[in-house]
Amino acid sequence: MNLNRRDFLRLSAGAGSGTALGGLLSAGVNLAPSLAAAQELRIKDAKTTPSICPYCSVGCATLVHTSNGKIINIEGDARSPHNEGCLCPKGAAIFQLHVNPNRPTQVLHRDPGATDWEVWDLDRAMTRVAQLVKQTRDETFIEKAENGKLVNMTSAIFALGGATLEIEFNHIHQKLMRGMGIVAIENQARI
Amino acid sequence: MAEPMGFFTDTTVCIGCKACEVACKQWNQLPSPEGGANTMSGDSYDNTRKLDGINWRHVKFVEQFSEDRVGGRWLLMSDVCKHCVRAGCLEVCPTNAIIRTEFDTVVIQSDVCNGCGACVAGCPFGVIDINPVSKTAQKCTLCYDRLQAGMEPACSKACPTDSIQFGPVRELRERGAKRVSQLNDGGESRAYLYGADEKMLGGLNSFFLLVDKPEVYGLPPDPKLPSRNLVPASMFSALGALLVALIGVFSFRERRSGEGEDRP
Amino acid sequence: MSEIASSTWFTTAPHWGWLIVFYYLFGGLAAGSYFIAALIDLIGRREDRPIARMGYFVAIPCLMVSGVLLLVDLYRPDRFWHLFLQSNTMRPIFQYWAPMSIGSWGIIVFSLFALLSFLAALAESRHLSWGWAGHLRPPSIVGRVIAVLGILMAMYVAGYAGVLLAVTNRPLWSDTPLLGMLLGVSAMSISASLLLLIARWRGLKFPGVRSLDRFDSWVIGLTLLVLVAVIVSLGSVARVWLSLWGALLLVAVLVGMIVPLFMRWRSARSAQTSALAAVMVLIGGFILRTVIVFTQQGIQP
Amino acid sequence: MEDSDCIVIMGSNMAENHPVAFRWPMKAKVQHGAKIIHVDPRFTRTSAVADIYAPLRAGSDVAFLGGLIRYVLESERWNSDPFFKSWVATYTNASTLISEDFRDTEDAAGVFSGLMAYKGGMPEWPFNGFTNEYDGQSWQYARGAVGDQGRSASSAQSGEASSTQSGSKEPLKRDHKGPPYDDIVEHLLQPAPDRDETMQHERSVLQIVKRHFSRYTPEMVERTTGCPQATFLQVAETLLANSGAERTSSFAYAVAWTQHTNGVQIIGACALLQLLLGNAGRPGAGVMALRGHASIQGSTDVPTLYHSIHGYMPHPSALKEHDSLTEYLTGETLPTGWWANMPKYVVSYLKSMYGDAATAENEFGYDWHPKIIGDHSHMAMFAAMNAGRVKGMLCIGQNPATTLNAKLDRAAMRKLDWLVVKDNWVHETATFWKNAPEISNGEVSVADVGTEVFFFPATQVAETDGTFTNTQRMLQFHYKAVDAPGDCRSDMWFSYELGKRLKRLYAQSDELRDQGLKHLTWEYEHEDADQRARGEPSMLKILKELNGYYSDDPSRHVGGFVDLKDDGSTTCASWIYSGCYPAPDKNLTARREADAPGVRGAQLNWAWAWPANRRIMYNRASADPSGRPWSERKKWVWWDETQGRWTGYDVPDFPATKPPDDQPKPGAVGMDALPGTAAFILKPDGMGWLFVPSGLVDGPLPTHYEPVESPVNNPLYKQQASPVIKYWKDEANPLAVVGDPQYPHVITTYRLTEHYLSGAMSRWLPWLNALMPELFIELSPELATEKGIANLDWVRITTPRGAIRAKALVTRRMRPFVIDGRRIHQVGMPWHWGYEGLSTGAVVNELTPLVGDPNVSMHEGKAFVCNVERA
Repeated sequence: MNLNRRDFLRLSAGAGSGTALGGLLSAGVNLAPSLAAAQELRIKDAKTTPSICPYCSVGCATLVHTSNGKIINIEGDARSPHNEGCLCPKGAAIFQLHVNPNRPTQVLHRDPGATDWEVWDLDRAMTRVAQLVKQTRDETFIEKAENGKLVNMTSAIFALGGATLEIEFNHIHQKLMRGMGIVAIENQARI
Repeated sequence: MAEPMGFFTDTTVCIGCKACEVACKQWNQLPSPEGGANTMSGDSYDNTRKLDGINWRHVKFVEQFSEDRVGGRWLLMSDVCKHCVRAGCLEVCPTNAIIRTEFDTVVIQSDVCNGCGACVAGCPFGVIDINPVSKTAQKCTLCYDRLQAGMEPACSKACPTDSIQFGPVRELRERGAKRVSQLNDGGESRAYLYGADEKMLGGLNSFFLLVDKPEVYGLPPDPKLPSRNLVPASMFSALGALLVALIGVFSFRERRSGEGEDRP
Repeated sequence: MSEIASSTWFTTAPHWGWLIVFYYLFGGLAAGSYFIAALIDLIGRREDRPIARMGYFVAIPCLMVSGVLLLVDLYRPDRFWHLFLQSNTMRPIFQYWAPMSIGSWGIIVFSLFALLSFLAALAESRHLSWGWAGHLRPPSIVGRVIAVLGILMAMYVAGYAGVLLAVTNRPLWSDTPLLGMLLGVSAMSISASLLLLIARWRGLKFPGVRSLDRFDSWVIGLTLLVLVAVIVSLGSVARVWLSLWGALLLVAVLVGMIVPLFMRWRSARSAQTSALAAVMVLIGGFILRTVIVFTQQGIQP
Repeated sequence: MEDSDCIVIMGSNMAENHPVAFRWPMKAKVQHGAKIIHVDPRFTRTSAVADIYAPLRAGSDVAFLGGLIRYVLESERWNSDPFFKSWVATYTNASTLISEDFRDTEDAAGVFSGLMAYKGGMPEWPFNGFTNEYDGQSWQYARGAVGDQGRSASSAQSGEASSTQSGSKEPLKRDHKGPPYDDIVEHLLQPAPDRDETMQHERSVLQIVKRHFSRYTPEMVERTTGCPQATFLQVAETLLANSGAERTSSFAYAVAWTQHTNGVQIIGACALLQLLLGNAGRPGAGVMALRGHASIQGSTDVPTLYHSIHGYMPHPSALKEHDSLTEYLTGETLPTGWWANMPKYVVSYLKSMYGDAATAENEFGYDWHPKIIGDHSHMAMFAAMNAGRVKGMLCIGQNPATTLNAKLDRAAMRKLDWLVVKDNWVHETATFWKNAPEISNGEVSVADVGTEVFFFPATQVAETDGTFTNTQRMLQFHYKAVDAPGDCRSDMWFSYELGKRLKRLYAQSDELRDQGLKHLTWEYEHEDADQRARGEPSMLKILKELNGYYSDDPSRHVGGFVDLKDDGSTTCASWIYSGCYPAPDKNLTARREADAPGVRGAQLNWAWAWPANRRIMYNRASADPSGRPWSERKKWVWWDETQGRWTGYDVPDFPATKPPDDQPKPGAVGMDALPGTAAFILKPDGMGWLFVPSGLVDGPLPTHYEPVESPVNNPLYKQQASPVIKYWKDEANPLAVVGDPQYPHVITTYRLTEHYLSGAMSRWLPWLNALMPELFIELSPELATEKGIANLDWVRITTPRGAIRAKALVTRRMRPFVIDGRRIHQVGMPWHWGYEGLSTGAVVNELTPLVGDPNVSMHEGKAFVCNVERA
């Protein structure tokens, strides 16, 4: 592995004095002086908000640093007994979940048969969704089954989702669905 | 000067998760190649490929499997700037952009660097390259800004298995030696520390525990300073100049006048 | 990677490419032309002074081109001055151990001498009416001092370029201390060829033209010897040339060295042959520089 | 896991999918030399750091675990070390006798007694997927009178299987309708099961288990799983050597166990093994389920799942005798053990739904509560949707266009009248009508998709308050750091807003069907005026409803589930979460106080874990029958004689002052019916179940069945696959026959560290996407050579459901298996890609079939068959 070309050098004329100066150079450790250049810590004046990683189920604690209403940094919370400040690559990338040019911020609507989206107002969209839910519920509701049992339900509306979401969502969502008689409630836990 | 600080990267507990890569990008706000629309390298799970101006941590994946799969290994290693005690990049920088800090780490000041590329070629480990955004040479700073604020570097903080450990180099070397003997006692005789003593460039402040030859991990077995060639190369250049000068004197001096008639 | 020839295999190629190839070409021509010109001025025949003047005239534009190339090769050309002044303290920087630093200074100093000689040449050819400028060339004392120092700086500039490559960790470049010698010697050879070509083209018949031919042949011979030494010193690293780059190197050797030597040996006094050989030496020199700069680029860990 | 001496990771690629959780096994390994064993079809990043890597063919897990069970039962150490005998006799049902009618798979060619054609279900809902079912009557404990032993705590049953009805008691004739319900509980009491303390009786559970697993020899393990015998034995020896009084071993699994048609049985086999080894309820022991989503535990606890209501109580079902609250309680309450408290939890739940309108007179509004009429699970719903029976879908934080026979799923979605997608990214489901492959290739025209589609942008985690429940049952509150941009709103906002609007729309209705909605309590106005103006609900008010409060004074929170009553005086949505928010100023889920470094403890002041902040469940088992720690090293919870109570590092999961020598009182109910050694308090007999007499619909003991699609015949039994799997027959859901030469290779699907699920939360992030930028298929060089495929070539992968393309990643980490004498190739594909995002790729789930586990309707994505060729 190590080459014999060094031997070649040793034979050559200038090498003797070269070694002396080379030795001086290498003994000098570092020729440039040591410096301390004061650094600006970019979260110095930031507000810190405790948060939790939204990816897998380990529940790593994070700290969100904000400045002027903008997120500037998200890193692990070293106090947490789950992660002691560690994060996986996804957890380390939470910042880009928030600050990301690919992120949608408007309500989109597509009419049956339409070839593209249309941007809708939030209120208009909610009004329409509530109407559709009511209409479908009313059309498909089963009060009593064929065998005479009281069931008070509809299976024509499917409520899907929840495993990456807060328990508060899970609670009020399933409460609303069951309150309306919608029983087909599922989330990722089963897939 | 504060106590020398560094990394001890124990490759035997690395799980190749790349949290270090992302945590580094997050803290230092580094971009991804092609805005993230990268291509697959086909080299195991490594799509980062190498350390450069926007990848200051790089996890390497080395698959070692024989045909019968017996005793197969998948070596994983998070590579980073070695923060050499005798640093090649620092030697060759013409602008003093590269400094040795109070933590004995090596930092490129992006506001000073003019992107000449000398350090890129000078680094014995291929750590540095130009960041296409800042158009300056960049590499791991060992989170100089965080260190000054008493915080741990982003990568070692994120590392889920403590494969990357941060601390005073003296302490890390003790820890590393202990881990090597633990592994040796447990039957892993191949474990050793790479760069933990002065023999390698005066010591690497960021050193590694490996279980195979350095070149298997893409590390030079015998890294050297670029300045090793300065004197010999200069001498030979001078020798060349001298010889040419002699030929010149021999060719052009006045007494040769009259010899130089061209044939028509 | 089955076997690694050198620890330099694990390093990153800098972005130095065609700009640097041309820099080496023009920088070499500038240094070599000045070197030959000043040497003729110092020890040559008086009747060869126009050749020397030609050398000074060639050196300046080549130097300017090479300077621009170096500047453009920086990723941040706006910060080129950081090479000379510490940007945050405004103190001058001179790092004698960093070839890029001393090289930059060297080019500046050399440019100064080249400029002075250039002015003298201009004055002599009556393109410039500053009478004092004529004294900046030998045989005046000032002129001799300038020429001697200028020769030293030219030799320095021709040689440092290769030292810059050696003081890295790249395969080939830093695996031999002889690239500076090779590039320096070759710079003299291509410069002699360029001056020859101009002389032949302009139909000059000074005795110095023959001297140039002779000088060039000897220097080519020396270049060949140094190249052999380079390959020997590389040891197993030389296998990087078991590639297209190696083939190209062979082309450089044949076109730029063997064939011109042979042509000059066969028909020593033919002006056409001499000119053709000079062209081939220049082409060979260019290819040699291309091979030296680019061979290492494909080698990455 | 940090306390484990040996950690077996099986059915999980823990290092890749739960890197931070993997911190603890690695600490155990580095700090006290714990052994890490990885059993997996692929050599993954987990295998890379494991001490032992055991390869096995995807879908052969029960054979491997069965082999371990047999090894343990036959080993000298297990039969001689007094720890195991004491543990198994006291804490498991090993000595209980099983009904004389029980026939094991050994006697019945691979099926259990009671198999019959499916006859359950209601005509309104033909989507239950069953073909056969078991009558579990013969699996019961033998006792004076045969009767139902009730459900297991985490019952997966939803009622579609008619057999679950067997054994339920005649409803009690009551003279009153409402509370108290003690009479029902007492009425349910049965004679104690027969036992043989020597465990030698041939119908004792231990002997049945021994006979059942006798054919799982090391030779058979190798033949079936492809794992070399030597490696298997190394695993078995290591596991046994690290179990006992002084040492504990743990298992970690994830979806690679659950995504099988016998997933519940795989987990059961592991639980059985761990119970035999005494690895339960003790530090460093147990079976850890590594779940995939931030709050998947929460979404099971607070069930956005059709089959249960809060706290693992079964959803009222038209398929069972659930016509009134009394009948429901009669059918579902267990008279002995903790579940005897169920009436309190159900009534408090109904109070949380209907508030003051829920009274004793109207059975707390029970009639308003809907009943399920069959399997409404994910796959069943998509089958129904494909049949045109589903009109609308609210899809919130999920991406079904890329899951489970994705092409069928998208065809089904085209039949919807409307679809609401609420997500952070405009993902594949949101654009299924626009950018799906069948649209791009012209198979389906955009204009023909008659679905009205909405996309609502959501907040990200730091843009809202809320609580996630992690896989260790820990509730952790997170705070809002910034307001979300534009029209991004929290998911809570959406439900709250929709509820407010619907309540307005129905305000005038007098119909019975609308009474539930009209009476639904729906007041979660935010405390903060700004947030109120945005319409965001108050998380604390929602959390308070989960915790519970006194009905007559809502400002008084209940302190925990022991405070709950069955008379309507307490309101509590989720009994298991009760105690997380015990006072208006004490939100325990928001606590962030860690134990001092170096102090042994259970981190009891970090957030809050259910139940009642216990960190290890069933931790009574960490002490021996007399209440002393099994060993100093494995001390956790013990009986303090002087104080007369249980104490330790954790909250004891046991009545605090019930002495270890306590004996059940005759005729008592609940915990009083169990002895002081009944560590498994949610079980009606207080014991860990080696043999599961009820609660499972596919057999009381784990049995190796081949996956539905397999290249080989079952080497162990005549019965090929589980006889009771769920399969939704559809022309878009065909299956390959056993050994189909068109589809000779086993394919398994999985996730990568760098991506998340369908990629919706990762393929838009440059930092993550760049790390794994393209879809690939991993295959061995042996297969690649056979097929002329080079690394990075495009490969075409086909199954009976579809064909997709991916780049080849040829690696020796994949290997061919010799199964039953034949060389079987196996390939693997991550399934993170789709047609949206920074990197796009084929939807791997276009390959997967709609087949499911009969207990939980979980699909089989981890083992099916395919063909590969160069594209």
